Amino acid sequence: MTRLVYFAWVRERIGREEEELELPGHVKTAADLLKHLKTLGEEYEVALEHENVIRVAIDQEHVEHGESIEGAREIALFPPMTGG
Amino acid sequence: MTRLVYFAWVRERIGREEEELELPGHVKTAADLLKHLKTLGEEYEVALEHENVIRVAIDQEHVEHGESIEGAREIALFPPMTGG
Amino acid sequence: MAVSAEIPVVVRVQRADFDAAAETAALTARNRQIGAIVTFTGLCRDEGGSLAALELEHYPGMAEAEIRRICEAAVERFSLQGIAAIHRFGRMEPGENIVLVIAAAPHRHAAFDGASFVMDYLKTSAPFWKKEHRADGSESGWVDAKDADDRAREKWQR
Amino acid sequence: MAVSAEIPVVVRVQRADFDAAAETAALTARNRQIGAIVTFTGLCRDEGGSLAALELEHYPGMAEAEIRRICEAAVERFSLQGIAAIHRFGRMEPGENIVLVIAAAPHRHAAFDGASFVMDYLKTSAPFWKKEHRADGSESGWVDAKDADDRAREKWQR
Repeated sequence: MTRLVYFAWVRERIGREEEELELPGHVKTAADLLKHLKTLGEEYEVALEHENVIRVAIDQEHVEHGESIEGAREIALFPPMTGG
Repeated sequence: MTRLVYFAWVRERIGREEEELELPGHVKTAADLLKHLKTLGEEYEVALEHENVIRVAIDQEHVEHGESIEGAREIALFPPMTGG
Repeated sequence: MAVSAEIPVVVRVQRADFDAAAETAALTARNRQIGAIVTFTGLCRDEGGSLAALELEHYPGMAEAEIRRICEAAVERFSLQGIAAIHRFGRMEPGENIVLVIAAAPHRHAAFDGASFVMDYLKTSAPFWKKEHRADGSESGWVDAKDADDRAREKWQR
Repeated sequence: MAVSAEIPVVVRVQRADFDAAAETAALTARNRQIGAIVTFTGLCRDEGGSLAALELEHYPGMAEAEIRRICEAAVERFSLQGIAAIHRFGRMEPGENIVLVIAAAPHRHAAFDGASFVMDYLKTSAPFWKKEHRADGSESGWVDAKDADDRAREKWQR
């Protein structure tokens, strides 16, 4: 099981803050994960429609979409940041 | 009569903070003034030895050495500034 | 010379307001090598009266970790004598503080660059998101990230 | 939009210490267009223990006038919403404040540039001179102007 956490409009569109998912074996990278999530329902399709703007963090560090998610305990998906 | 004021090591070397001087008619620019002062005694010669580093202000505004001093009420001579 | 491990790096993410003067005093007291302190305070604007409040969401844990990474990079790059970054979350009304950065160094350019670098990276890398609540009660919305902020960060990578 | 005449420009040259927090509050209170405040504080360093004190001499009248000219140029150039510059004179020991600059603007880069511009010009144009008193009692001397300060100012003229 992998813990997924969502923030800002990704969270609002998916409709939850976090969840635990069993990921299929072919989901090896962050990009694979985004594609997989979009098969799970319309709320994911809407939230992740523009894949290129979705930011990914593995265990609280930013990663590129091509990065492996192997061994990840917590994967976060969120929009570009607007703090400061 | 023109009021002259001195600061920092210019003041220390000349040995006074200010004075009123009657300037001869041929003293028309700040550069002329520096040359004239150096004829007034050894303290001025020492203070103004390196003319190019001496800064000049007329009525509390920076001027170049070529500037006319006509009508000046107060002329200040001082080293490069080191505030801040 | 103090070694890097002795340089104070203060990072906090909190709901409460901060006190810039108290934070500055705590960061810099007793270090007589400091000749320059630059503080940056970011505040909630009213956008010409159209904004009622901002709501700041953050990723607890990662927000602190990311700000700390940025601050440590700044200490290293600009030989700072101290750095603090405090970022608030929750609801903020116009005029309220959002973020505080303090950079201390022997000379002024390092202090200016240190504070500016931390803000430029914080804007684009620290996991915070702003939602606007409009004064006229119309639908509120998430603030879009700005290309200008990405360009400001990239300037440090040249 | 506030017009330039309404933008506060606070300039003081004084023997007494200043209170950065109080000055910032006075400069920026009630202006909801301000999203960024940068403060610069310059302090007396101990130069590795070799310095006992600095003595700051100034040209009364011109010092205020010159700092005001610099501050007004900064308001104009960076569209600041407020600027303050307070410079002390007299004797200062290591750890003591020398100069305070506060720049307020809608966005951060204008506030950073405004404060940095004022410091770079103040260093080379405001009539102040520093004399060092050494800790070992050896002869004190006037601080030399730095080429680096001239270059920092010239950067704004490009």
